Amino acid sequence: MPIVLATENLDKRFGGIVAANDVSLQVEHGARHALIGPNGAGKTTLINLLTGVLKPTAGRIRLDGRDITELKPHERVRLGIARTFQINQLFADLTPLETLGVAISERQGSGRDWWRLAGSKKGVVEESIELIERFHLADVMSERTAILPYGKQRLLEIALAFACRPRVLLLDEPAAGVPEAERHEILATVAALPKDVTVLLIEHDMDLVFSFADRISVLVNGALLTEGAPEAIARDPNVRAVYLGEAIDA
Amino acid sequence: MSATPLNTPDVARLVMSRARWRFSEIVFWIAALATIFLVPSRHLILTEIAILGLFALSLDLILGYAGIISLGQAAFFGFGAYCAGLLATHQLVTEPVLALALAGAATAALGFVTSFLVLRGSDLTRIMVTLGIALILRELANRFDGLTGGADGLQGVTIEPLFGLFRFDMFGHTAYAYSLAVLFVLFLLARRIVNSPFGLSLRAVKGNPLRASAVGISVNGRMVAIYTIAAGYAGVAGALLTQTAQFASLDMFSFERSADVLLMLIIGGTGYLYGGIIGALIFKLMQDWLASMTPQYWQFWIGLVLVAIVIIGRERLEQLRGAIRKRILRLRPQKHAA
Amino acid sequence: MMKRILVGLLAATAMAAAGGAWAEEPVKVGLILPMTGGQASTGKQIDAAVRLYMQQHGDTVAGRKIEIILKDDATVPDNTKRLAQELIVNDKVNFIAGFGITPSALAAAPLATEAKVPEIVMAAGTSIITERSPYIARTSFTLAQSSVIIADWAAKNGIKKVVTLVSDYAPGADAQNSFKERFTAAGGQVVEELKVPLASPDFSPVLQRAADAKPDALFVFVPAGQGGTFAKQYSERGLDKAGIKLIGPGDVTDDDILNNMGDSMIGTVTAHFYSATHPSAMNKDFVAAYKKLMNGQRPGFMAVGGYDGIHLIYEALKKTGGKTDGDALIAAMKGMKWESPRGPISIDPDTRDIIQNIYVRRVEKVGGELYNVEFATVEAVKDPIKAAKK
Amino acid sequence: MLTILFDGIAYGMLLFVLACGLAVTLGLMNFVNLAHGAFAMTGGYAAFIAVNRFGVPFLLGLPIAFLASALLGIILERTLYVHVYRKSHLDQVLFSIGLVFMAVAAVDYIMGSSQVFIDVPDYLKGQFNVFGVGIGKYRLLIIVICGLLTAALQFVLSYTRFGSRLRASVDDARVARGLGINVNAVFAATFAVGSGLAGLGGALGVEILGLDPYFPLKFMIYFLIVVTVGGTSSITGPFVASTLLGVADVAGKYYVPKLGTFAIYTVMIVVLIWRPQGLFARGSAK
Repeated sequence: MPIVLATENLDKRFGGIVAANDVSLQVEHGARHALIGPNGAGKTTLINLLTGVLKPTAGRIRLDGRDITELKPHERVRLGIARTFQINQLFADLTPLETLGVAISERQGSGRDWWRLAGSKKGVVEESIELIERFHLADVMSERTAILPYGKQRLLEIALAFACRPRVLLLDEPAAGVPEAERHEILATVAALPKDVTVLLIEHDMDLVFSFADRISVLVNGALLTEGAPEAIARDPNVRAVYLGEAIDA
Repeated sequence: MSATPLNTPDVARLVMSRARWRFSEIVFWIAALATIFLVPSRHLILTEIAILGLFALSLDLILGYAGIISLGQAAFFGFGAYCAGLLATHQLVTEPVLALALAGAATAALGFVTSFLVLRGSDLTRIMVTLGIALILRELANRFDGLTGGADGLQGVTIEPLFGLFRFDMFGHTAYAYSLAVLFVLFLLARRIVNSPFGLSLRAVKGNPLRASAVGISVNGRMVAIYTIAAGYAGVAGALLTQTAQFASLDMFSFERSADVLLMLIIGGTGYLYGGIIGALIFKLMQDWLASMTPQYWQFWIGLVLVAIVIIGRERLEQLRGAIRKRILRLRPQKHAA
Repeated sequence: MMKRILVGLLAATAMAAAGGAWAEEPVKVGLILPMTGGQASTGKQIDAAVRLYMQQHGDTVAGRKIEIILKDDATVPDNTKRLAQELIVNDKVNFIAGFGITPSALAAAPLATEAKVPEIVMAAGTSIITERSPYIARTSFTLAQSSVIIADWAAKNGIKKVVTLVSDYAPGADAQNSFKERFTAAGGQVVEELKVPLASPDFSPVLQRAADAKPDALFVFVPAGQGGTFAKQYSERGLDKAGIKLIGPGDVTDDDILNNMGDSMIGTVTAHFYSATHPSAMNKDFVAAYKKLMNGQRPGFMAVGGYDGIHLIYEALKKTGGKTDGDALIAAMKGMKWESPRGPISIDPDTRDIIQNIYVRRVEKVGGELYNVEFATVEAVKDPIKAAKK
Repeated sequence: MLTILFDGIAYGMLLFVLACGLAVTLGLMNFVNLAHGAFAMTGGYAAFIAVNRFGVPFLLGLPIAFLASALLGIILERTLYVHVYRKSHLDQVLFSIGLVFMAVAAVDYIMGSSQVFIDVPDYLKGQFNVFGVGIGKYRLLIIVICGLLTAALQFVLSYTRFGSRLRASVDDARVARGLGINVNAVFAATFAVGSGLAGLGGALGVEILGLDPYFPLKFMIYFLIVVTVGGTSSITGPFVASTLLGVADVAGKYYVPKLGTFAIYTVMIVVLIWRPQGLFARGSAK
């Protein structure tokens, strides 16, 4: 399998704090790759580096071999990297339908059209419907996002990233904070993502990680500790000592 | 989950419902049109209100739709005013409508150049940067008095008849009809813009710039674009004032003018386009009424009204307005398409 | 004011009810002044003077009642223009009057022409104003009038080197140019020309610069409101003790605030058209009456502009027999001569600008208060800028 | 030219005393108080009435100005401002501008619209020379008073219990309440001191800036410049900013009078583009 996303010796420092230390990560096409690590290991920092929210202190990031280190966040989205946020980052005053419309229009290249009404492009509307149905949002599609139940907001969070038709989808704890009853809806949705979309998942929930991932990287103190298939990681004594031990304590 | 399958035309209509003309909007504009015939004696102040309404609309475009607060919108108002004035005094473009468009375009260009200064920073930073730009422009206009007439103002602006037919009369009838028409046309354009995919993406940027960039929107690009458009609007408003008053003066750049227009917009409410026009109407009529009662101390009563608005709670007034808006304007789409 | 308008309205209603017992409508005067904002004291002085005049002379002229409609333009010229337009179009006023600053007076000029309504300028002092409409007459002054006289005085009194310091706007430029032209023609030398922004809070840097140039005198023009700040810093810097004389048109020592400025102003020599100590019986009465009306405040030169302005309106109406035709009124004003609290004045029949005596005055302490005491008079001075154009 | 430097510092110090209350309400209490200048004006007029009408010695007039403004501040804080703390910034702008309008018109009504001056005693007039540098006595007084005040403020905020309570209240009002701190009282006291300082500055400034009813509007922009350029996270920021501003303004006008007020605005814009949170902001998060 070809490598889609790769980092080369990525460093990020905030003053004296090292948030990413010489990270060289490779994600294969179509992979279900999980990134785990204790709190403060630098997982979200890594996502922020990959999506361009933060600039690395050193090192390169490549997408399909192309160096994207200097690109702005929105430019990376256009090249096929999309993400969700650990804490919902939605457009509170827009409805889910409008929210998805924004992302779809942008991708289809009509996001800057100022002379036509939003909703007048058939292609955008059709794709919105498709996403609304895929992510079970039909019953709330015209409500203000701010007043949606948390579970629905979480679904919209993923739908919005998916609306960018990413080649690589970065999911930052998709089920974080979702009550048990609504959890399976999100997990099922994540599991049903198309196979050709590469997924990099950050998650604390070990059940989810081991049921979903086909490859796991372990990040500790900003550096990659180890990487391998789930079974290998589960057996790795270093991981058990450093990570799992802590996770159980937490 | 959803019981009924969704079909494209219904959903499309749902998305577009925000842009549908409400009954009250039609009433609003018919009422505005009616003022041309019904209250000829108030045309002078109505002209000023129309111009201020347009000016406040320009501020609403950036504050209400992109979240950029500005205390220097008068920079563009004044620039447009002097553009129109200079076009007329030097006989460069004598057709008023064309001159108006040119002044607007020139101001938009200025807006584009200065937009890069307001991309960064907090509200307070933006307030001060915009304010600074306006003050510098005012100082420039003062300095180049050979061109602008300096502190005496730009005199001798003669405006040719509109379309070569309608002279700008002393009663302000032509001026009012002209200003109202310009306001209406630019309002239509603004309405179209905010309901377009571009407008939707602006609201996304305002709501959450971090996420907007994470779905591929160039946040800075959008801000530059709307700032430029809004500058153009403010420029047209200024140009209208020059054309209808037939002169331009330095205080068209003044801090007070920027502050007044911000007050009007806050009074009228941001983010639904009518706020600026309604605010201008309320503020100006109130000011005119108070100032005719007590020319020396009207400011006290205006101040009292402003304080009262805040203390009583804009929420409560908002509720009232919200009720009216919901009932009549229905700017929020209905839950289900008909 | 409100009460007055109400009374006026009531009277008007009563008249209407009486069924034309009064043959004619009142003569309306639209008084547009800065009543709020930085120039408010100008507006208040003029408003008070107009009220005073009407108290003294009654509100009826040639059988017609005079009604004043006061409007505040807050020193914003486009306001002035709209208010003037509304007054003319809606209230059908027969005169527009007031005008605190030059741009305001200029903004209203085209309206005066179009509507043939006389525009009486009671404050603004740039020379060009009266040229902008044949319906404008002025009862204040032009800056050049005073500046030229002080230039003559300086040249004759051993002052060789002068630094000029003026506010950076049109009246400032007028004052400076007329002074410089006359002063250099008389053999004097202007060693430095300083301009301060109109909204400048701190004069210390320019004053320091002036002090460093070591001139014999400092010619200064700042708008009346800023005179006090200026004076304070002038004395703080010790310019008074360094032997640098302070001269200029009378704005800087406006009676309105002179007494508050402090003793360091003593000895300042200015040329201007009005001093509250002008030694005439008429002026003594005027000052006393004004003080009574304004809680002891002294009339400044702006007040006199207003007082004479309303007088001009009264007299013109008398001459036309109450007719309010604009051309007739302006014709009546041309060449009119009268005795004002400031001394004898007249309206130039050619330019409709004011011809008046300019007095050279020195600040002295009179009865414990600071006054501009007149010690030389140049009679019947016309606006030198317009005179030079001929 | 050291005299220019001296003048500039005095001018800057004056701006600091006038504006530091605004830095406190804006930076610590996150309240946009455009009516700050009204408190300065109150102090100015209080001193004017005390000194000119009742013959109070000038130096005694200064604390009177402080007290008058602080008293007004505390009254308004308790009755009006307290309702507006939690409202949006736009509401705060509307509210405080409204207050300014009322203050301007009220003072105009009571005191008249002409400029007023305070009778300064003779020993504060004029200049004396130290090594060829002209030192204005009054300006020296300003520098001394303002210097002492700055030191006192810095001390109170950093080293006293009140300072730590204030910081705690600002960081998290709920937690502070839990710790038994009377947050309302702390805010009210802070507001009163800020207003009082403005009043003191207003009284001191009459001699240099003049005083009329439009004072709050005329100088609002200057206060805002000091606060934005200096940043609101400390007292030092506005202090340095106002000193710089004072020196730059005075020196600019002396050496390049043609530039007029350009210099100040341009410097402000450049600084804000370069450091959007102000020159002396800690970190960049907001």
